[in-house]
Amino acid sequence: MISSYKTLNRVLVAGTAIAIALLYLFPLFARTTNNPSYYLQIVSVALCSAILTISLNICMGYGGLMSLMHTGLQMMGGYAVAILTLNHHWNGWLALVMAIVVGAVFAVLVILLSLRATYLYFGMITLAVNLIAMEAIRQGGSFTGGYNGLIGVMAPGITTTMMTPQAFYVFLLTILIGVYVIQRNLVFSGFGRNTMALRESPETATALGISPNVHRVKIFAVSGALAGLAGGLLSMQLGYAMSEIGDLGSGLIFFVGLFLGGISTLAGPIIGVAVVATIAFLIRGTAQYNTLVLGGLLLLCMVVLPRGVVGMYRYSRFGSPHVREFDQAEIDSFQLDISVKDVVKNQILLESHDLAKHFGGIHAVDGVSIVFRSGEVHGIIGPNGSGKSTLISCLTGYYPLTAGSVEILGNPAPKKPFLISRLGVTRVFQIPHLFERESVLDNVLTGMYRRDRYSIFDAIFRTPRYRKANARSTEEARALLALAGLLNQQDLTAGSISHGQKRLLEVVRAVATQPKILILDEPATGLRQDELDVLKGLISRLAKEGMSVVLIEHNVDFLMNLADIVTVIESGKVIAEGTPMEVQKNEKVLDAYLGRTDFSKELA
Amino acid sequence: MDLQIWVEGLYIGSVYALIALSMTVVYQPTRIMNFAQGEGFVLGAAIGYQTIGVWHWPVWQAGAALILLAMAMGYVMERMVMLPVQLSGNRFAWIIATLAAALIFQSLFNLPYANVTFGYFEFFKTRANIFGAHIAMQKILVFTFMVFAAVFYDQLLKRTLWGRSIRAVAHNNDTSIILGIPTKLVIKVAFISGTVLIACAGFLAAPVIIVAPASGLFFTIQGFTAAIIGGVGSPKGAVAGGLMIGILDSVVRSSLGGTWGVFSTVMALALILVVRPNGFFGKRVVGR
Amino acid sequence: MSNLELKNLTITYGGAKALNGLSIEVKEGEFVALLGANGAGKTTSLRAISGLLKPTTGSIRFGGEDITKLSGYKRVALGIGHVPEGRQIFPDHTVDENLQLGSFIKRKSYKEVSQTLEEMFGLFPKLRERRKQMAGTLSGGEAQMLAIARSLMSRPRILMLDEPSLGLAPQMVLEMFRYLKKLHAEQGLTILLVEQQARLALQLASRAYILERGQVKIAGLAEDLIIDKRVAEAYLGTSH
Amino acid sequence: MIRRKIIITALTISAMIASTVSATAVDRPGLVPHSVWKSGQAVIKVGLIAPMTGVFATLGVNQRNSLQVLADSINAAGGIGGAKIQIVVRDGGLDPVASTNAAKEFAGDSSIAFVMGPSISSFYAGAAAYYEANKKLNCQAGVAALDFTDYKYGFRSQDFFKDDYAQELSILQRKGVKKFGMIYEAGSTGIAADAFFKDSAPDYGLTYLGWQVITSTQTTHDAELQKLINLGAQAVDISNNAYGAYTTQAAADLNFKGILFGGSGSQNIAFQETGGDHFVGTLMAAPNYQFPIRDKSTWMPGYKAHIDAVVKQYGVTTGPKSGSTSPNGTAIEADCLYAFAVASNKARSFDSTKVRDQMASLDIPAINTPSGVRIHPGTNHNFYSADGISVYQWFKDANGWYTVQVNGLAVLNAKCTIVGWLMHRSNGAPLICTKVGTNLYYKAQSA
Repeated sequence: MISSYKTLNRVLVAGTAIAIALLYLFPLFARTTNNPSYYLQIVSVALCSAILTISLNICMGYGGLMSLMHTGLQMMGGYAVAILTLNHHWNGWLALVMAIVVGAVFAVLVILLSLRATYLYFGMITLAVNLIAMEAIRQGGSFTGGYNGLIGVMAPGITTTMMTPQAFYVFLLTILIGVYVIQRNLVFSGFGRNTMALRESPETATALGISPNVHRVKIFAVSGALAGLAGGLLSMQLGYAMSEIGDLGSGLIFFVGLFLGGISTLAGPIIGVAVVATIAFLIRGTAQYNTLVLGGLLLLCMVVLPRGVVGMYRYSRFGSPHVREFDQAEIDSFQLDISVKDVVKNQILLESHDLAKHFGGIHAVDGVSIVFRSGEVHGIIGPNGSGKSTLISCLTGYYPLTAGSVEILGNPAPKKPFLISRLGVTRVFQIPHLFERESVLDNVLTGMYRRDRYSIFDAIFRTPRYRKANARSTEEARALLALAGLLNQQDLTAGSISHGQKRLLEVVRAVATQPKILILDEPATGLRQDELDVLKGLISRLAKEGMSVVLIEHNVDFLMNLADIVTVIESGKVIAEGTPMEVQKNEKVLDAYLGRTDFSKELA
Repeated sequence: MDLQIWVEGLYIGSVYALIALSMTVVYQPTRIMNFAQGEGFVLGAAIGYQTIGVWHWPVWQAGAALILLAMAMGYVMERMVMLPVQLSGNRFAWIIATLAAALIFQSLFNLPYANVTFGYFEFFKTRANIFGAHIAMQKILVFTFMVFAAVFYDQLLKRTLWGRSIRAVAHNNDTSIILGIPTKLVIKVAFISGTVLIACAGFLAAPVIIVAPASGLFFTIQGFTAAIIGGVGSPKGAVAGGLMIGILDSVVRSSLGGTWGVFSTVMALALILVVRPNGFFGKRVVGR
Repeated sequence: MSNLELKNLTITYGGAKALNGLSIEVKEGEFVALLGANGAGKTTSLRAISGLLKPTTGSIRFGGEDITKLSGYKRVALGIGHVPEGRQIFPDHTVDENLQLGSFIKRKSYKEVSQTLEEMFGLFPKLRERRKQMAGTLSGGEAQMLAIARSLMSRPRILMLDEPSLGLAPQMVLEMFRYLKKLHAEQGLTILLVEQQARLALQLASRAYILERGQVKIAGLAEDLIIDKRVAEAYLGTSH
Repeated sequence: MIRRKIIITALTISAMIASTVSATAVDRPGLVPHSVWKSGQAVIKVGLIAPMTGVFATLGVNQRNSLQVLADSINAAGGIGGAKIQIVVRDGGLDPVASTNAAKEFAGDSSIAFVMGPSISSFYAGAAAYYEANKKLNCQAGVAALDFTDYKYGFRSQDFFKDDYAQELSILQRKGVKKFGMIYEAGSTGIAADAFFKDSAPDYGLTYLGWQVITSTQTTHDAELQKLINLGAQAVDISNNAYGAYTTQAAADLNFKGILFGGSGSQNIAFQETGGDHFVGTLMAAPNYQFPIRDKSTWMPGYKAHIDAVVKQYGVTTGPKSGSTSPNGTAIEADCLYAFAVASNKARSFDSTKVRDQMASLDIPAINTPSGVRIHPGTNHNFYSADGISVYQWFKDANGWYTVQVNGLAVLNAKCTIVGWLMHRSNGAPLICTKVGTNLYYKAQSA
């Protein structure tokens, strides 16, 4: 199985290399056909489309932001080039750079205006913006050439005034490969992981210290920049800029390509565009039936290949990643320092005073004062609905307080969850909030967000700074995985590992944020005994290293063995606090948990 | 300001409101904004053209054919959209599925009718002259139908069991199932009734608005704008949004000139969403 | 007749086996409690019975029929009523509308529906006072009453309740369980109760299953289990 | 019988316009170009790029129909130099990229001898560079705005909008109109027309009241027309687009007694459908549109033969309200192929440069061409001269709609665009476009 996987992998790598080589040689091949310039043209245009589709993939696939304005961005990139070279006689290369700038700036403006809008509404804003941009171009008079557009755009030259179509083709192909690499670097970087984290679960991402808005702006800016580039290149290939380029109807190919190839996959946009361009080429003779055939094929593809070509492959036996076997020596060789810095033993890290949270008339949390100390495992128990999770949400800034106060490291707690997270308070949710489509290793790396000290440019171009930081993070993440016995699974997608492993992974990811306080909401639910043992060992180790571990748990057996102190909550109030033994014998606690024994009369 | 301008805005606004309303019908249980919805409008116009215009059928007979064919289209559309959406699992799959459906229907209309704009006799030939404004009775009919349809749908949602179950499915699919509500059937019914509604709108409006075989997407976008401004999923919002962009377009156009009309509606859409991210009557939309 | 029988049911849910060969049985007219710690598989069992989850192996029989493959909404007509966890009332519908949705399968017999509605108002008089109010404005106890009444509107032969006491004040919990007892005693309704407050449930039910990791750990008569130490252990752990 | 009638009619007409008839005596009216040479090819491919789908599908479909009818009849008579014409169609939609791709395909495909399309001015401007670079002979029936003098291999078989308007303005002047305005949708045509009116209205003694911009989102033009009426308009230019029909509706609403006038787009039956009785009296400029003229004997024989064949094969579109009909084929499109056949026959070759030279020097009399207009490209590569434009006026009686031809009265010293263009005057010798200082004016030929 594994060997067949490796063979296939080699075949794929070799196939890709051959495909790239063939693509570079395509102009020579085209020359042997009866219509060289035409074949060069359609492949060149497809290359531009692939760049735009990658941009769309970054935005919709990885960023989860629905954009109906990418055709508009493409149009604007084209006009940037056309206006600068034709009206202002700029150098073509500089004009291309400006196309990138125009795309990025426009995208940033749009998203800054619409940060509050979510999902569908954001999509509608982009649609509106697209219409506005097209209308503005049409009304632009001689500046934009109005309805007629600007004709006569030329490819830039190196030694001559203008590249030959063959040279420009090679240039386009190189750019596409570059854009693919940028996409890959972005996706595999901390920035990319965080973006996907945000898409999959804004809540968890926030808990890991990621600021949603800053990320959305950045991802949209990158996407806009690439769309501007694609538009600039297209205008050079076609020789003109026209408002119709911005029409959503003409942009169908991008959406179709994205879904056919596989959204949220790296190669999906390129393969998808290749498929669509081929289909368009093959059915070009159907004339009046053109859109009918296209629409029909599209629906058919969605039914047969609902995840797209690459997506289906990824989900297949061959395409999904496999367990990597590490031997014990390798596992032992990892060096890991997880001691909590700047903290003394038994220091008060977080405390609340008379904290209350009311939802309408319901007093979910009703005057709770609680103290978490370093090096301590603090259990919180209570029947369902007693207010434990609400309490945690209050402590970590997810709910505004009705009354009372929270102090972290002696200072009043900030209001935003991601700011609290950045002070060293990391929360693991009750329901698994893993980024299921990302690998186990990537999930842990996402947790290292706060440590990443490189910019988005470092990530895109893989600067030494990025490489160094990334190597260090990866090493550390592996060490953490080794600690939880998950090293062999590092390449698997988080969605494919067992339930118990997922819970462990979540804890590991939280530890990766280097918290001072780690809050675990029912981590033991559904774990097998051996997994429980690993979890127990991990938690003890963390406490020993000086961390304050807060444990909300129903598996009291598990908790009682581990906790230094247990707080019992019922109906939003603390009803008991003490060592596990004390609490277990407390009658009030038994009543709260099991109900009273003397109901029979009252029930009658 | 000239009364004519307001009347025109009201009329065109009621066309958009009807489209937005039918989108709401589909959106309620599915959370899908159907890019193919406008094709139902074209279907209504095409049936009116063929039956009343060419074959000279009486209106009731044409209406019967209309409802039957619209039901069939709604059923087919449900399959075309929901099947890929359910299989895909990607939250953006609906965009492609509904666009593909729109493309297919548009091509089908274009094959026999490429040269045609679906105009035919107005049901009432007279024109009302109200304070100097000339209004085709047909336009008043469309407006009346819109009011009727909006009230009917609002009441249907509120007062009938099926309407309530549509709202229930929208709120919680699982809970609806354990109450015995056939949720998949509800979705089919929504597609079918939404298509019948919009086809009726096209049927009534075609004599007084130019509908061409490929106009579907244009009307869809207008309906979208109306629905979004009003707040997706709310019948009240659909009506308010439709009338608003209709009147805005008409008034701005007459005072600032042609292109500013379209510009103003799109600007209004963008501005409203920036200020009120969920539209006027909308609730927070949770992504599927 | 309304014999509910789960045989060797396995359900995998997000990678974990939520049910692992679960077999339980509820006879007509019985009041059975399904107990166990969080994550033991109680809610999953109920969702499987009402068809919201598809088992990977095993079978579900109800009233002598194999319903393993039957669509969820059709099971309601067979007489399975399910009051889901967290009540799941429709907050934007009035109390009346919520109840009418409960009688969806009886929609054709108007008379029967209005008769049942009256019955429900007789049973839960507070709901009558609030019948025109939006369900979202009800208090926790009222909402739970509504959820139960809504499920009863389909005149089920078996009523399954998922943690009905959750988030209710102790007084309300008592009141609600009084209603359940009355329903069972007076109308002979078969009840399958999932409950956190084990002792309370054991005082109501005649028989109980204690689940652990998707399997039955202990089964027995309620009166025996109520004094069984193992029950407390299942919740609070072994005493040290 | 019919055939004899055609010939007799043709003879009469050719006698009438004998001065314009030139050397193509072998080609008889209403018949396919006579081909006596052997190309040695079995098939000759010609390309058509047009919107076959989407909003403008009607444009492409009618072009394709017209070409197919002519190709069928030429093929039935043996083809061109023995080669059968095969039409290769590409859908350009409203997508400039698709149109450009198709243009490049045809430009680079040596088996395609001749290309028509893409049919939108800006799209053609984008594609023309490829045609020129590949010496691909092409002919455009849907590109109104560009100047074809610049193109070595591009020809136009369409009325130039300025010629339409020059004729119509002269008629307005004759009818005593003093003030007129325009109601037109936003777009390149509207912008160009607006500029032309601003510039030229004084030459016809007219005051231009400006442009009321309309959009596709409105269903009445009452407000726009009212504004022009308030300014004292006696005539209004209406849009070529079907949406322009709302202006005729507005004329009905406001009881406007002035003259409506428009370009060849008014062939669209949507105008009669929407405007009803108030479309009566509307002027329409077109390069011969005799279809609504009832006395078929007055139709140009070539035109009649072509249109009859179009109607036979593809039918007509009938307005259910007005009963007005239009043929499902664009005659001027067939002129492209017709001229190509004639030019190839003359060149006895499909070599694009040879055919181009022949095409530029063609002078096919109006009685022969499928459009019924004289094809006389000359150096500016425009098939039709200003005098090829006719102005029609719409009327209606118990039997339905029909048109009557109105003669334009060209005015001395009117502005023109291309040196050498002729303008026909009913009361005198044709005027010729002449450069005076920096501007161009129509002058008497002797001047």
